[in-house]
Amino acid sequence: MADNDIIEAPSYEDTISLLKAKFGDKLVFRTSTKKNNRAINQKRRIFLSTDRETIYPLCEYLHGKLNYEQATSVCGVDWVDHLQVVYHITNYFTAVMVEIEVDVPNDDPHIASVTPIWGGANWHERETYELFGIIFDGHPKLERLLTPQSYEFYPFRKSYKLRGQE
Amino acid sequence: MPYNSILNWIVFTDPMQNGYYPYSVYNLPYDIGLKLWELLGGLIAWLINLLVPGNCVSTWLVCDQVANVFAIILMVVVIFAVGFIINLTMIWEERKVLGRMMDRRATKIGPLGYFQCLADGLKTFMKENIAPKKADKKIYWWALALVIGVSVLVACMVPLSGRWFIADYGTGLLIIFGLFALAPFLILCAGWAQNNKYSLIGGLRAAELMISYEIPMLLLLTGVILMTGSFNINDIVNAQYENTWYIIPQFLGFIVFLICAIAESERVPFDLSEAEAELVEGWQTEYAGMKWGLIMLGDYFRGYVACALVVIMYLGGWMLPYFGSTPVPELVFIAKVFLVFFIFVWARAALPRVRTDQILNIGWKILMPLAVVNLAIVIALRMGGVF
Amino acid sequence: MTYKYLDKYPKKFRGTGVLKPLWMTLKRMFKSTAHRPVTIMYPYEKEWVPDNYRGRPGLRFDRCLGCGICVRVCPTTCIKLVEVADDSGNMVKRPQVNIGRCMMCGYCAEYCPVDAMTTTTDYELAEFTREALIYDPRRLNFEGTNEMMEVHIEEHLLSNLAKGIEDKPTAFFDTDRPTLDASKCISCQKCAKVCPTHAITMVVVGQNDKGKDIKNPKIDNNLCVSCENCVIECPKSALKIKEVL
Amino acid sequence: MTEKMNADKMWVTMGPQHPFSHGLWTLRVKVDGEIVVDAEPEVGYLHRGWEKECEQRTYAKIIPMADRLCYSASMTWSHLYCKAAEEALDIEVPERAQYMRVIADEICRIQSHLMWLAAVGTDLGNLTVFLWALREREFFLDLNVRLCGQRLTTNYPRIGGVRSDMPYYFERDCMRAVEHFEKTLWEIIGLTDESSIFVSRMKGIGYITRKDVANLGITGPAMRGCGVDYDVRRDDPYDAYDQLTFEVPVLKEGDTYSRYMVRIEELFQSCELIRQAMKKLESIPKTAPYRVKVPRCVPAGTTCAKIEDPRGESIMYLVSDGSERPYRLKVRSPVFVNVSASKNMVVGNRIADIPAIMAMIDMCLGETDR
Repeated sequence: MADNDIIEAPSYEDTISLLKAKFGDKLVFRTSTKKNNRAINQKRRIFLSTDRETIYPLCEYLHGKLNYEQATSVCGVDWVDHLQVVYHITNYFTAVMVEIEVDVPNDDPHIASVTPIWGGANWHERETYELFGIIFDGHPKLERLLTPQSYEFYPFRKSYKLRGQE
Repeated sequence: MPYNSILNWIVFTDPMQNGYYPYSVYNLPYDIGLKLWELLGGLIAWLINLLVPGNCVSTWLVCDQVANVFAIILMVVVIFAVGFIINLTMIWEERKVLGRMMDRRATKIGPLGYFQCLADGLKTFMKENIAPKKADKKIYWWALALVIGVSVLVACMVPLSGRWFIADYGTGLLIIFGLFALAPFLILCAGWAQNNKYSLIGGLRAAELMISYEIPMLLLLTGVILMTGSFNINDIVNAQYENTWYIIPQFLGFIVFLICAIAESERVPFDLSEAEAELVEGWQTEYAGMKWGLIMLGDYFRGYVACALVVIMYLGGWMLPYFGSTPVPELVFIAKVFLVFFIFVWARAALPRVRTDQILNIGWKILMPLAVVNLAIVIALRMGGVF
Repeated sequence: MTYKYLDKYPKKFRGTGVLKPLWMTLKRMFKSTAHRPVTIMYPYEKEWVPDNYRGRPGLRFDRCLGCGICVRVCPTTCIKLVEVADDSGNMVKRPQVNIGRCMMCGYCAEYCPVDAMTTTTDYELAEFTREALIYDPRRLNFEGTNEMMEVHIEEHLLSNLAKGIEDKPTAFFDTDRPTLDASKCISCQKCAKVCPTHAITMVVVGQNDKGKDIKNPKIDNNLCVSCENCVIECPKSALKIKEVL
Repeated sequence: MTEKMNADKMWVTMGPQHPFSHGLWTLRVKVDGEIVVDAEPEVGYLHRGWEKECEQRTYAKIIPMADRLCYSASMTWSHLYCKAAEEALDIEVPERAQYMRVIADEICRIQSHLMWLAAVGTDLGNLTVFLWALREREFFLDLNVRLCGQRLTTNYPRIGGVRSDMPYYFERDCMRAVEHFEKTLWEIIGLTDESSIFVSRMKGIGYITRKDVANLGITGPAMRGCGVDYDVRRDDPYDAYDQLTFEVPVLKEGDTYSRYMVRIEELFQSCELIRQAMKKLESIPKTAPYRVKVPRCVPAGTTCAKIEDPRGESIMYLVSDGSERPYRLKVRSPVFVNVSASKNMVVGNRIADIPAIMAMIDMCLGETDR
């Protein structure tokens, strides 16, 4: 198989083995302990975590080689000691969804943008930027989307307290 | 005059006997105006005579010249009032028919919901008169006044019967067409003057619409004129009574004219200039309150004129076949107008709005050739001696 | 299984593409003239709503225990316990609902252990002032309350389902009971005071070094409605709700 | 507006209060005469911080809040939330509840699509379609009232099942409504598909290719109208959808009309689904459980639940930390992504086409801005 061929519908096992072959120990695969979840039982979810440097080549590989066509969502989580970006990426043919977790340190919240790969990630990344303050390098228009431009804080961080919250 | 009873001052004379009677035939609104003046002026004259017996003002008030002047003024009022009532009834008809077609209740105020229009008028009248700050004030107001004025004028020009007209002239239909085509130009001005992008686009669309639909309409008018040999509305109606309604030889023309008439009066499906889905309210966007109410009134006046034109040109005007001129030909005419307006409303209920490019396509590529075909049919019939 | 609509459309039009809609609307005009249009003339006639309609919450004053479960489950925190005089003149705690905040979710009726809170079919709630929107316990009473307006929880325990028992619906107020960590208890009796059903009695379990009685709460499981008042009130968190699953 | 205004092009701001924007959002379009050359959607007028609000509330209290995400698809949203919580708790819902959820979901889908059909009618300038579609929708809202007690904010699913059992004669009423609807939908189709004006307004505008659709993340009927054969109900089944047979309409054209047709076919398929689910439900005894008791604290972990909303694929990503409140709840709204791609659909068309194109997204701002 040539390197630039697209595998249209890579199965669950193919995806995992190809990713392992390509990226080796940079990816940490996790297995879910859920017993009653049909999607996990029928092997339609892949959970993995990686680091900031790998995410762009990983996404490029997923999109260009494994035909994961849709970036379903990009979202941020504030784990107080660090931030986290979670990507959900779907293949339409096998309905396999890859969940990628990337940790971002609090003091340097930069990560590569995947908008050049998937146009659909555009607004998700803008939203994550404005709500968590994670800066996506290479994003075409990283501006506030839902909140007013004048906001200088990131409302979804745990440090931002709602009224009534201690 | 020695004896000053009220009956002396109120005498219902035959208008034709008035020395200054302006028309050559009997005119009913003039008659009503004259009678009204004789009642009103006679009363005033009698009252003045009671105060100052034997004065000259009383006699002057009821003399032929003065009576004629006031009769003409009152006649205009009567014609406008009747047009206004027809208009309100048309709005009521539209609401009722639309309500039934959409499977909902229509208006409910007053007997059969008839007073809803009055309630709406009152409501718009109570609103604040707002004009945009950066609008071109002169054109903003003048274009509005002229749009409404032209619409009312052209509606008043339409004769309801052989005895209900405002002026008896040879080129009646042509003048109505000319005034009818004036409004889109004024709409363009109004749209520009409001300093609003939506109204600008709406005004441009109105002009676009006029260019593409005026020409087929005039071609169809040519067909009718050729058959009759006269521009006079009376002649056209009488010719239809003598031969047959023009809808039969010119059915194609009737359909095309109906579509053009809907487009000319800017009603759904051709209400591009006020397409509320994309242009908010089109060229009327910045006209709030009673201005908007008057615009709507003017729109319905134009719709009335469009229906009346269809009736005059194709449906035999105020005549009924085999009946000739009925005792009240005005009612026959109005009934026909309502029937045609029903078709307008029906189209509004059934069809969505047409896009700009499609409307030009329909106008130039379908209606225009069909109008020419209709003209050819008319010429063939004329040359064949059928008409 | 086949397509019902896609098999027939799209169509090719041959110039008569507007006749069908014209005919349809004309038909509908005659139909709705002969029959009645579907419009409901609202202020004069009202739409029928079933008894399980979730309008404003209603309260059956006599049944209420004043346990405060509704206060805690309310997602919008629109319910507040207030003291009012009952029929015999005693001051009791009853819920007061701010309808202006209420989102009509029906949780208060659903979680009420004695079905004192109900949903009602009352949906015309407009008032002239915000103050008038606050319904005190007496005003919450709804005239036509019937048993269809009660909302019951019919949950099944997963442990029961695993055993194959499928006919024993239960609810949290039947199963979940507070349990005592006796080592933490300081015999303050607060739990007994706040218990709305008087299910908690203090029993002497021994004596401390100074010779005073050590009293521990004893919970009567038949009376308890699992309202958690004792758990919340306990200063040393000695009481915990034990969930039965 | 940083761009300099040219003599022949101008920016027109459509929204936030504009008849075509069904909700509060803005589409700024740059027009050259009538033709759109550039567009820029703006949302955020309705941002309530829904996700942050959820972090304050216990798990059960979020269900009625999830209803408020979208006014016409409230059932699917609260279903999705319950599904996320159930997956986090790792419990399986009783079979009866699964079918009841499917029925409730499909009723919701039908009434949501009918709301959309009504909006298409007004956007194209025909009020009759609007009123006829809303008339049909009323039957399904009545079913909602019977089933859940409310017309729109249903609050029906619960974590571990559904709120209440089916009321008496609900099966009969439901089947009557469905059968009546299948007949009267043809009446509405007679106004839309049989009308050449209606079809010509929708045909050939708003083209978008399959590649772009996938790349931009457009989901739902808008995606299936462009040739992507993907439906969460079939490909990633949840609840009882894998027990039922139904067709997923897919069209290759990629214009507005194909998106419209996909939705109309989905209406028929939803009727079929309700019929099948009702039949399956008859074989389950009436006393069978429909709700299981769940613990109030969710074990720590992350979950991602997926569902096919009437507007597309919606996802909830739930991070729990073992307490009785979620640590983070992320909502992936289909409209949020679809509207971000509106530029690709609108450019090159006319101003008059914008309402028609945007109607196919079926805007719902509650879930877009959250």
